[in-house]
Amino acid sequence: MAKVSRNWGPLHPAPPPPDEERLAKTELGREAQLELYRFMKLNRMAEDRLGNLYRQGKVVGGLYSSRGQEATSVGSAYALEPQDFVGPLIRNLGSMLVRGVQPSEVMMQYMARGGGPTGGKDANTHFGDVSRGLIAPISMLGALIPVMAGVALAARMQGRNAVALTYIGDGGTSTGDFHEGMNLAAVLNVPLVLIVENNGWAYSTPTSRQMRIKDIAVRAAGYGIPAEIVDGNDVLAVHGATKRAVERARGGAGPTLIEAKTFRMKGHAEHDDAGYVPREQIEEWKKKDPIDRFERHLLGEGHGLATREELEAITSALDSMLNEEVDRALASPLPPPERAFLGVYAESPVSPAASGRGGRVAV
Amino acid sequence: MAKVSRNWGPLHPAPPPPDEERLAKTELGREAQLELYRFMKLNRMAEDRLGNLYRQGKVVGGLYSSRGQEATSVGSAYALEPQDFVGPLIRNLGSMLVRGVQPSEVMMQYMARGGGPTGGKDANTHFGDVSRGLIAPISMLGALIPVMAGVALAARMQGRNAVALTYIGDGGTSTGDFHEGMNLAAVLNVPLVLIVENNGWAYSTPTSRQMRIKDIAVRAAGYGIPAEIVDGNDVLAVHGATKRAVERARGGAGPTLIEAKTFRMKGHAEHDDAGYVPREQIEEWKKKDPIDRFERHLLGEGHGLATREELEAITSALDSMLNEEVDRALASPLPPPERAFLGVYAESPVSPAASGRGGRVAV
Amino acid sequence: MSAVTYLEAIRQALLEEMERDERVFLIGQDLGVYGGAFRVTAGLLERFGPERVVDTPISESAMVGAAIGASLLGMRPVVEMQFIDFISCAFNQIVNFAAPNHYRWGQAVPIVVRGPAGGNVHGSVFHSQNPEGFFQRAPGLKIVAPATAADAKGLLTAAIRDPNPVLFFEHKYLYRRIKEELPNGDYEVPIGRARVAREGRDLSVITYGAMLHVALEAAGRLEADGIDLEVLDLRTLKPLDQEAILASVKKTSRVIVLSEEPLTGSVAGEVAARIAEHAFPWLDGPVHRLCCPDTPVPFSPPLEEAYLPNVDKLVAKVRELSSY
Amino acid sequence: MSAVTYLEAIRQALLEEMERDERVFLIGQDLGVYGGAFRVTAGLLERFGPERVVDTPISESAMVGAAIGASLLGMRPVVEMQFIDFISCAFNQIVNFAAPNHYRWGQAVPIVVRGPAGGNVHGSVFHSQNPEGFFQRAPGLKIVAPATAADAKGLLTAAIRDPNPVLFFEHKYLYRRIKEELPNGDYEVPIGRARVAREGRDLSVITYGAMLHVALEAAGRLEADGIDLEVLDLRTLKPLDQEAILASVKKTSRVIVLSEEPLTGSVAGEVAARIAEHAFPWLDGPVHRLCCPDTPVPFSPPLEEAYLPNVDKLVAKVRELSSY
Ligand SMILES: Cc1ncc(C[n+]2csc(CCOP(=O)(O)OP(=O)(O)O)c2C)c(N)n1
Ligand SMILES: Cc1ncc(C[n+]2csc(CCOP(=O)(O)OP(=O)(O)O)c2C)c(N)n1
Ligand SMILES: [Mg+2]
Ligand SMILES: [Mg+2]
Repeated sequence: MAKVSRNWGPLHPAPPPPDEERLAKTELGREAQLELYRFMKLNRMAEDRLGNLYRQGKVVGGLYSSRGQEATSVGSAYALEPQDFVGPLIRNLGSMLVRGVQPSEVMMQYMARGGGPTGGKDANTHFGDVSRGLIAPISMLGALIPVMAGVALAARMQGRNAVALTYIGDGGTSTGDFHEGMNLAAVLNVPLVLIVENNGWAYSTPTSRQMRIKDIAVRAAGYGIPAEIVDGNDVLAVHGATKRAVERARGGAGPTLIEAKTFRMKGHAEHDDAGYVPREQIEEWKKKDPIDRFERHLLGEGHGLATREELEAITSALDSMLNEEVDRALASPLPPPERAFLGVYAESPVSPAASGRGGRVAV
Repeated sequence: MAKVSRNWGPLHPAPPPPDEERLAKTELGREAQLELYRFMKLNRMAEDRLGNLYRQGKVVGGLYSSRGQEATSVGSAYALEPQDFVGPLIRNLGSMLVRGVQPSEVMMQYMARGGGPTGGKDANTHFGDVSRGLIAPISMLGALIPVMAGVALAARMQGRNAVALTYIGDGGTSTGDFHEGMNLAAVLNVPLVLIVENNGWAYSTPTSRQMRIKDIAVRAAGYGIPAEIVDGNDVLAVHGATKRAVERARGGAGPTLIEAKTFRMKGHAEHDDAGYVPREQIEEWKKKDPIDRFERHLLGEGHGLATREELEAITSALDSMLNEEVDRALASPLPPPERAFLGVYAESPVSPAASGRGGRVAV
Repeated sequence: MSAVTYLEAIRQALLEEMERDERVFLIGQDLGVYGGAFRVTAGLLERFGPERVVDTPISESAMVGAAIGASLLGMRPVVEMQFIDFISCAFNQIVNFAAPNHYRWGQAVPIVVRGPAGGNVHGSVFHSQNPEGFFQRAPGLKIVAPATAADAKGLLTAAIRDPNPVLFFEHKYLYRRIKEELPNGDYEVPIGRARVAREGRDLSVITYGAMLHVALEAAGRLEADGIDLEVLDLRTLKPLDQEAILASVKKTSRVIVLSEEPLTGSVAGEVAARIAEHAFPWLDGPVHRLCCPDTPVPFSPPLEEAYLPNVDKLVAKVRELSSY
Repeated sequence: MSAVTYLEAIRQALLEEMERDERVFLIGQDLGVYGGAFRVTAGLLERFGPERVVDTPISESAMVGAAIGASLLGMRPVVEMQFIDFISCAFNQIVNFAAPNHYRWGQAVPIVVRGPAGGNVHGSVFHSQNPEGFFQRAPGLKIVAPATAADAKGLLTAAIRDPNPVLFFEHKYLYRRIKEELPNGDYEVPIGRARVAREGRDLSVITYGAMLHVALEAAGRLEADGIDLEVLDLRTLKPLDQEAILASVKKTSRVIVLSEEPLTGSVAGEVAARIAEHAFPWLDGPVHRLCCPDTPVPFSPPLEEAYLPNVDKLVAKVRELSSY
């Protein structure tokens, strides 16, 4: 029998422990940090609710989790201004929540309900809303990068003073569109920020079989743009790096690539038990859970930014909010069959002002 | 009226003068160096003949010249062993000649004659011959790179101890296939050598608008493979760098990217007067003509490798050979119309042994 | 011998061809340790090792390009698209490199590109497509779409042995829903030949893939009303078995072409056009198509049900046409 | 006012829409200083500057992707493919991002992808293609193929103003070979409407692009034998003007669909299928297609001539059908 281990590289190493000191003197004030905490918790708790709905057989199709990666989504999106644009992937629920997406919108999408933003036409987090600066991806990985480069180009042409932020996984960086999109963005010097979420795995493929390099950030040099490597489980570090990149882009200095080292704590999707991921790797990363870490930081000695009671209050507020969101989502009926035939073509020219959310899906 | 110059970078700089000393102690002996000279001359003289045929209206469609880049094609292909494979692009006639392609084959292709390797079905240098280790490109730039990675993969699987060599222009490195192909080749660690011919221009687009970097070689780091920058107008330097890369690949160390700095001395194609190329840039590069330089080296003080008479003898031998080649090509009739309908499908399984040249085109 | 699923039949074809012919290897994403997203290649890495079960980065274009290159040296690569929808990312390599290569310079490109296609599993827009309509236009390609487990094995075996690039579209709805006993040992189902799945006198339903089972069920139901359907399973979508198509139509004089594609640009349209040109004198009525509407594949069950052809819709169409 | 070429008409449409609507910009390779490989955009960089005439690297997928992104913010990008053959490299962006976007989440994608298509200039396999057959299958796309200078300008103007992704296929054989006076000032030729290019009683030739001129010349020749051809210029290939197609067929009862595509998977096939389904009772004979054979476009003149439809081949087909 053939040796299977061949070609397999070392395990995806966890980043060094966070620099508590730097954490202490982050420029984000208490209110902002509590908001980050709230969004990360909301991200995780909303996905836990989705997990329940999945186990109750109420979710149609697959369910994707970003457990363990909440700090990357939340910290990066939190660095944006209202006029900015974000193109999230399926593991960036946190980014969408920061932009004002309601959990019930996503729940309705996963449950294929008629009240969801796409009216049941498309699934999960696959919806956008230009008025909220939200651009929807397609499943084909990489394709969103050139599209977000175009969003950034238009934002410059229109003098919006806006930046475009998008995401790609370690696996997604192997696509031709990653290369074409980043090179085009660099040559045209558009305000684009790319967060590469290196979570060690692409479905069952470890990063060592996806590429021959350890740090995806080195690819930035091939486009003549700056890069930063950041601990993706450290929400303040992610926020800081993104903020620097966003302001660089807003200032006209062009794209930045940020590699966030993080880890996918669940399978590729809910059906996947991730048996191919070595136990010790999961254990190692459990210790670095982004929410636990941030909690320790907030409660930390020296700079007590919050009390346990305050954090518990946030959590229970989210809990009752999510009860309502789940009820709202469950109250939405499946879409009427005729809707399948509507809305293939746009009927009349659409101005960005007019462009809205679910309402604009032909329903 | 808008300023047009915006975004334009500096002119494509010529490389430093060749290190005469290194040239002197190249490991290639006199015979080999004279053969390199012969192939470079043949490359240029054959293209001059094609130019005449073009002006006589005998060429069908466009004519592409590699004038000024002969050293890159010839020096690199000359580093291969008989069992190796090469995938040339349209400006690599020199590589094809080194592999044993007859000028008349290419002339018949350009004149759409029935006797050419594709029997008139395809044009110019677009033909291959696996038995001669020659793989044909398609027009879509970049596409040949993953294909040559597959050739290299198969060569390893079949234990051929063979290496695959292919080419891409500065412009072609912007394609998704360049990225996907190089990353796949690196991860699979296949014996592939890529020569990036950075000739300063992609049609009318200067390298400064093609990418935000000066040295394309930096992209190799993004694939975790070694790179070398070489003076593409120095045939011995190109040969040496390619030889090192080929042996590294043959030894199992995987792909190498070689950036050859050179210059396109004519327009994109014969119809293009290259009016967009600054005069001084052309003048600057004229001084670095690869054939003149190599001639000076061969005749050079200290190491007189050849006499002017010897070189003239080579040239006049090529001249009478090309007379025959042109006559042979002109003697070939246009193909019979019925051929248009033949050979879409391969009829029976083809083994690499059986796979041949033009003969296997349904004619 | 016991009945095996459509999926297991595909796995068997891969395994047996790899044993028979060392030139055959697999290349794609998550094939090895994981055994593929649908587990079609489960166990093959352990059996043949990583040099013949090649896991790749997420690079469909390079996967196909590398397969083309390997085939030029005489290998027989089988590329898996994790979902066939992603074949769109390899479009240029398939249509411009693989397909015209033999015509251009006489060098065969014996590759197979396979993967899960089709809807009715609520996969939404990008995990439900039937891309045959996009590829039928490419001279030099062959396209195969099996409807039964026996055909899945026999056609895949033939596809791997074929010297041309073959797109092999597996219908994911059938993967574990149908089971049959397979012929013993090594067999091929010839590419380019359709099969009369049900003999009938009154009307021909020409179809393939998952829709074959819709047609057969409708035929059973229509027997009650004394309508005797003939059902033709195309099996190969390119090149079409025009002879078999015309023979069935000449016999019944009435025809419905049924397929799980948007109407416009469908293979069903090509079939209908061939009939209208070559069987016109035998036709007693218009050449009907029952396809999907010209929309993306919608996600939500009621929408997808409205989108897909089914037994009720076919029965209604048949009644309409036979009372023509 | 003087006659202008098909190419100049396209240039005028670009220039005038850019003057009229600041949201319109051009993106592609060698558009600016060089003015495009065929000089379609000559002078536009000087007029509008590099922010509205955007030269890009050789990245078709990113060119279209960036156009999509810009259109989401309300811009009206016009993408040039240097040769339309290279659109294959942007297939995924066009078919999976642009086309279904409005259906999926209600956001329009008003982009135009244009470029030189077609053969008869000895461009060989990769500089002669007519890719409409590959794209007609994509719900959400529109496809336009003008045959005259007036239509080229009016249809491109309409395409730029259309809120949907439009593929605009220019026939390079016509670029400098036809000249007409154009209507004055700002006009649109509506997308989705065919035009009766020649009224006739006996037989309908349904065609588009360069083949329109073949049909009209054949019609002139056939007058001598007292055969009165009707010639319908489709102009828009998706969505098809089914009404106009059926109206012509119902009038003449005989039809040939003529197009410069390989037969299989052609738009001509879709047209024939629509006729066979919806005009059957009016047909006095089979629905013929005159297309290219199912091969790549060959290079050498005698091969390409054998490959392409022409007046002689059409006249022969008409005689055959009218003596049916
Ligand atoms: C072009 C393309 N090929 C294949 C897939 C199937 N697929 C979906 S997710 C996935 C793994 C993605 O890994 P990565 O980019 O690292 O993101 P992660 O799942 O780790 O967040 C694959 C292969 C796809 N979506 N797109
Ligand atoms: C994918 C693709 N897009 C566009 C073209 C059209 N084209 C042919 S050659 C060329 C310029 C190539 O420049 P470069 O790669 O630098 O090679 P060079 O001509 O300088 O040798 C272009 C744009 C093409 N052949 N392929
Ligand atoms: Mg990952
Ligand atoms: Mg160049």
